[in-house]
Amino acid sequence: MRTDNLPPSAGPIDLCGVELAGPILNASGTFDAIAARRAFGDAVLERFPFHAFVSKTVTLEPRAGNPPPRLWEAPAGLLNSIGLPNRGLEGFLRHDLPRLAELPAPLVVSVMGFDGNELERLVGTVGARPEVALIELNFSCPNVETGLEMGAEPAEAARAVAGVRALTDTPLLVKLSPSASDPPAVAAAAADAGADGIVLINTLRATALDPRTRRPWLGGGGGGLSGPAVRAVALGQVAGVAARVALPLIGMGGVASGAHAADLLAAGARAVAVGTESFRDPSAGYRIGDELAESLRRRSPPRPGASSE
Amino acid sequence: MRTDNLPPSAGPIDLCGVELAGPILNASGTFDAIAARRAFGDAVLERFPFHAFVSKTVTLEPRAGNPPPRLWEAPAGLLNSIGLPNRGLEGFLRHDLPRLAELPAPLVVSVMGFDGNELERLVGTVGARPEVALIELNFSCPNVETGLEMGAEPAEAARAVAGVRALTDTPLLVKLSPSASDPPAVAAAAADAGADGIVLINTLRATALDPRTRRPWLGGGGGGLSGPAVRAVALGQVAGVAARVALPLIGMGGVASGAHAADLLAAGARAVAVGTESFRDPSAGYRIGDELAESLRRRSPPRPGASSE
Amino acid sequence: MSTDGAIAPPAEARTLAPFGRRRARVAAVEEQGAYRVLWACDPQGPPDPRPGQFYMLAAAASWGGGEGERPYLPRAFSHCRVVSEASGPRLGFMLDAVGPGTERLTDLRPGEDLWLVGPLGLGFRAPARGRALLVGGGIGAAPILALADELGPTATVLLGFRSVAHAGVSSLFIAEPRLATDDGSAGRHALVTDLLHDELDHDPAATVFACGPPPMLEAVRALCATRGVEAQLALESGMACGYGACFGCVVPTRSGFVRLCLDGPVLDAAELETLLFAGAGH
Amino acid sequence: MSTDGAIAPPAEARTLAPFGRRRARVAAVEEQGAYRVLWACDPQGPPDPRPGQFYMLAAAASWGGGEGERPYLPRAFSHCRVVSEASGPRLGFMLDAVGPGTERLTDLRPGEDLWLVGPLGLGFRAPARGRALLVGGGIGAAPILALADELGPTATVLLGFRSVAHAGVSSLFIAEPRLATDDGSAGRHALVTDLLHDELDHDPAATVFACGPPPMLEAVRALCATRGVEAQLALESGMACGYGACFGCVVPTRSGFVRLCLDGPVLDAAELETLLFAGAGH
Ligand SMILES: Cc1cc2nc3c(=O)[nH]c(=O)nc-3n(C[C@H](O)[C@H](O)[C@H](O)COP(=O)(O)OP(=O)(O)OC[C@H]3O[C@@H](n4cnc5c(N)ncnc54)[C@H](O)[C@@H]3O)c2cc1C
Ligand SMILES: Cc1cc2nc3c(=O)[nH]c(=O)nc-3n(C[C@H](O)[C@H](O)[C@H](O)COP(=O)(O)OP(=O)(O)OC[C@H]3O[C@@H](n4cnc5c(N)ncnc54)[C@H](O)[C@@H]3O)c2cc1C
Ligand SMILES: Cc1cc2nc3c(=O)[nH]c(=O)nc-3n(C[C@H](O)[C@H](O)[C@H](O)COP(=O)(O)O)c2cc1C
Ligand SMILES: Cc1cc2nc3c(=O)[nH]c(=O)nc-3n(C[C@H](O)[C@H](O)[C@H](O)COP(=O)(O)O)c2cc1C
Ligand code: FES
Ligand code: FES
Repeated sequence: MRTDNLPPSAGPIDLCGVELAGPILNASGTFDAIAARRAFGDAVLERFPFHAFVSKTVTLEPRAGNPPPRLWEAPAGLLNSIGLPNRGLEGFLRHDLPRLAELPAPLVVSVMGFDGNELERLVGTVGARPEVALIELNFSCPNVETGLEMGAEPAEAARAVAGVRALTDTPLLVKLSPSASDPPAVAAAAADAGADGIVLINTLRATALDPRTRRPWLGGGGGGLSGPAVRAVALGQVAGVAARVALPLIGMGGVASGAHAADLLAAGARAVAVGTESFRDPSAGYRIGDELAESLRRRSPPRPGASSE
Repeated sequence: MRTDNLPPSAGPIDLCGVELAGPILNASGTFDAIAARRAFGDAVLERFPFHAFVSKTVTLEPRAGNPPPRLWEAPAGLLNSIGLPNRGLEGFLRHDLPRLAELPAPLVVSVMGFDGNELERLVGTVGARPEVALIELNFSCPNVETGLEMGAEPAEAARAVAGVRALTDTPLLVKLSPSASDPPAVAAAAADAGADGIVLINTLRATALDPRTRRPWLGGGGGGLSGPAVRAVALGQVAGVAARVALPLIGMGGVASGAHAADLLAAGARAVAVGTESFRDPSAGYRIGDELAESLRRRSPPRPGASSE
Repeated sequence: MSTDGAIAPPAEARTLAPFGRRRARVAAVEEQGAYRVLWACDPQGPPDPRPGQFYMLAAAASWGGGEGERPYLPRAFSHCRVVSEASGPRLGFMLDAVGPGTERLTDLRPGEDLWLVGPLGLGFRAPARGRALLVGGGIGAAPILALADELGPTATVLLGFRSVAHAGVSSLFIAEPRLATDDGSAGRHALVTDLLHDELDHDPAATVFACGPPPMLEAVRALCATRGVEAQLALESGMACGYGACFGCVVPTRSGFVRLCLDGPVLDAAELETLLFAGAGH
Repeated sequence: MSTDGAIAPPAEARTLAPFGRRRARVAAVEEQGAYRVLWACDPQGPPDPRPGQFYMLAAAASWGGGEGERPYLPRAFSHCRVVSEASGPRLGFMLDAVGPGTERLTDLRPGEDLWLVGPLGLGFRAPARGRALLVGGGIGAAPILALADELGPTATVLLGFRSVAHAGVSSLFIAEPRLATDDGSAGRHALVTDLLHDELDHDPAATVFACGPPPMLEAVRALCATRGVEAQLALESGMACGYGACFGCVVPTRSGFVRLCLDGPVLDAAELETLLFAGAGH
């Protein structure tokens, strides 16, 4: 497979049995490859910024998303209340999937079900599609039946994974909620229930008020914090989960340089996702992959005969 | 009582039956009034930056604190791993308390016990001292018996509060851990167990790696994130807890201006604490109190005859 | 609901942007009354961005640490003029310093660098028929200047400002625009929509191109709707990415929320019920 | 363990700082080889900070948004010289640009403002007896210059630098200092501790005052210990507040951890077991 149109890397990696040309992914919901092609043309495909592409989260039914305003700029970060706008499973399969299958990197599809039944239909259907290399279960939402957040409570996470594990052979990644008392316990529960990998962190629950009215600024009320502001929190949670579970981890949260990616790998992540930084630089993933490969090359012991400056 | 040496305020407030000249406190562990007098002299007392002073957390036994390095600068924030250095209860009563009693503002003493027994001795002893207006229970630590974090688990918080409630008439403030799946539930449990007020947020669990070695930078391993980076998270948690419990709340997290303090009050806080911003400006509390009073004056309906700009 | 630009016309008024952000050297910063014009050299960029398209800008150094420890994200700005030079296009941006981002950008000095992405979004489409009536309010004059440069003297330009201090940018227009100010300190003591009213009385077959604050755009929309006049409106909304990645900039249209950075900022007035939706203008 | 300066001498070498941060206008920024000297006007500050004390500095504008979205906290700098003017003291700071904070400060232009707190900490104490031997390594020359200004020509100054490029600041000393460089490009091809060695051979009764990187200070400490020579060492550690509020800057001493910003940065060599503790220098 051609890889000269992907970010440079220190070599391929194995992510739950799927080979990727390198460790850089996009964070779900932070890069719309279809929209990017409208804005930048096929240049996007010639210098694709990620070694694997993660879709925006797909829900069973179509969603318009939250009313504006949806964004608030925080110190060294971003607060968003997007509300998971998407075409729903049907629309995704018909409209988005064919276009995403054209991308030069393996496809990860992120799904969210508001109850076990929805999750079954999503995983069953998406898992049956050959274009889909991995499925990411976005657990940062309350289970409408129990009211408890799937990604924050070990028992909820275990039940949700167990309910869909048998429905597909496609590897299942579980994306945790960072607003958990004990993320490693949630990760361990998901692992025991059959998850193939763990993804973290999602945005931190947060709020902003309108400076003029002191009422909630975001149309959706509360929002999620991302960007450099959460970098140290992400690094801490990745290290904590890596110490507890042996599954491959995809780490993210405020990654803006190869050094930040190297930190997450050193903390125990197998791969790294770039989110908010892509808003500042559409090809950030490419630059970060390049910087990471460069730094790894510098760290690795010099090959015989090669000099080590 | 003289108040012209305290920050301007829009009027006194009642905090659990204690009258304060205004709503600005320091966050525990972010202002050492005794050290400040050595650096700045008695000017500190003539323009004291807080309407009430909160001590650094006192433990039963003396603690040297964590090995250096203890600080890491994060994007718009600070990661610290101080490790609660303090003289222990005995040393505090003998050395610190007399000096803190000289301050021109009511005294809040923060205590942390690593088990119920320690907490009882701390609250019993400190609560018997007339110089102490309020006691703050720092619950951001694991209970050594159960291993569960007191401020993150409703049952733990309830048990800890219930164990000391009867030992003193001094109002008890409970400082929650922000790393909880459901902070409002923890606050509600503490309230039911007899807490008089809730304090939030403490620092967010986080980590930094040495850029050269990729090993943990902080001598203590992990650390806690504070400053503007956590502001939106704090505002969200204060709003969430205010919606659930009726107790007075002391809100903090990234407050650096009167507008940030006004946000927390609008979100439901009774008072606001200034932490990391005092590191950037020793008299930040005074400035913030001034800005807040000014903005409240502008918002409040003009008094008859008075003009309203 | 549309999330992929279903309402975008077949022939999009879009010049593609190079992929990724690039450095652009600041060539000059001109005072224009209350506003400033920032000139940036963009040798790697296309020479022909469409009027109404925009760029995401950030200072290459010290982009942060301002009021509220901001800015962090880049900011959206329509180019107001393109000057083609041997070294490549030189882009003009009209700046109104309203917060930490615009303040930092107005502080830039010649020789300092910008990060730049663009041109982005859909610009104005050439008038299908009749005369072009260009209407700008305040800093909304920026894309109107770019469009006036393209259409030349055949187009009529109407500009409204708070006061003469803000009207300074009208001197940049080649063909003298008609002026209105809220306080009468320059041009007519009226709203720019009053000028538009009169113009449409004389020439009901004109096509309107407008940019300005939400209340002004809403007045233009309502007026054109009652007169059955075709109008293209350049909107604003708070943006994080500018290229459809974050879904943060949506505005409500008759076909649902659309990402303004991808399917706008120029929208057909007919697609809009109102310009005064929650969050309008940011 | 001491957390309140138990080891601070009865008569502290401390000039009190005004409470709170204050603005200081940048008067000039001078290139001095690899380093820069930043001159700031501090009319509200005391005219007599002790050599070895320090100030917390931050740029008043755009303090942030650099590498890693930093700086955020102010940075600690020893004044290297005080010039008293009619308008008040003018403070000189010697800057080595090693990261986002020092880079931002070295970019400041005359007329721009600093936030400043200080003077802070304990400075050097006048030599109890004998001759003063001042030893500076690299940017550690800063407080040594301030002390040399105070003691005058009776003191002997020994400076060590990486190379001639860094040695430029030695020209600021009124009495010609003895020089050593790691590469021999200026002065002796030696370590500054070699110079100290020779000086102590001639004058074992001298008192040593030193500032520099941890390995140099450790060599000075060890040498003075074996010679039974009294030494005052100015250390560095990572600081957030500079006035004892955060407990972040502690260094290990024979009496436990002490806050370097409160009980230092100048410490008696006798109080220290080693200068090469974890986190030394930051
Ligand atoms: C397509 C397009 C084209 C534009 N063209 C121009 C142009 O040519 N010239 C020009 O001057 N401007 C233009 N703008 C507007 C410009 O992008 C904004 O003025 C700029 O982003 C403001 O940034 P700031 O940091 O200076 O102000 P901000 O502080 O971001 O304030 C801007 C507005 O955002 C809101 N706000 C306040 N705080 C926050 C926060 N923390 N997070 C989110 N929102 C907040 C408030 O309503 C405030 O009025 C354009 C905008 C768009 C979308
Ligand atoms: C009392 C005292 C006096 C001083 N006097 C002077 C002086 O006169 N002149 C002078 O040039 N310097 C002086 N310094 C040193 C100066 O304060 C530091 O060089 C400065 O703080 C560095 O900030 P920076 O942002 O430029 O670099 P940083 O990026 O902060 O790097 C400085 C060091 O800190 C570490 N570091 C890297 N990243 C981080 C992070 N995110 N958080 C925490 N640490 C990190 C690294 O070890 C790095 O080498 C003094 C320091 C002290 C304590
Ligand atoms: C605008 C925006 C939209 C997002 N949408 C999703 C989403 O649909 N599904 C999801 O799992 N995470 C979503 N996230 C979270 C990111 O995938 C990522 O976990 C988080 O932003 C932290 O990474 P970052 O700091 O690099 O952005 C979104 C984040 C942002 C900022
Ligand atoms: C250096 C430092 C030391 C702290 N020590 C304590 C402490 O002893 N007890 C405590 O309850 N909180 C402690 N905190 C947490 C603060 O009280 C506060 O909850 C937190 O910093 C958030 O506020 P801020 O963002 O304004 O700093 C400390 C914070 C910092 C930065
Ligand atoms: S600004 Fe991100 S989608 Fe429009
Ligand atoms: S720097 Fe804060 S205590 Fe020394």
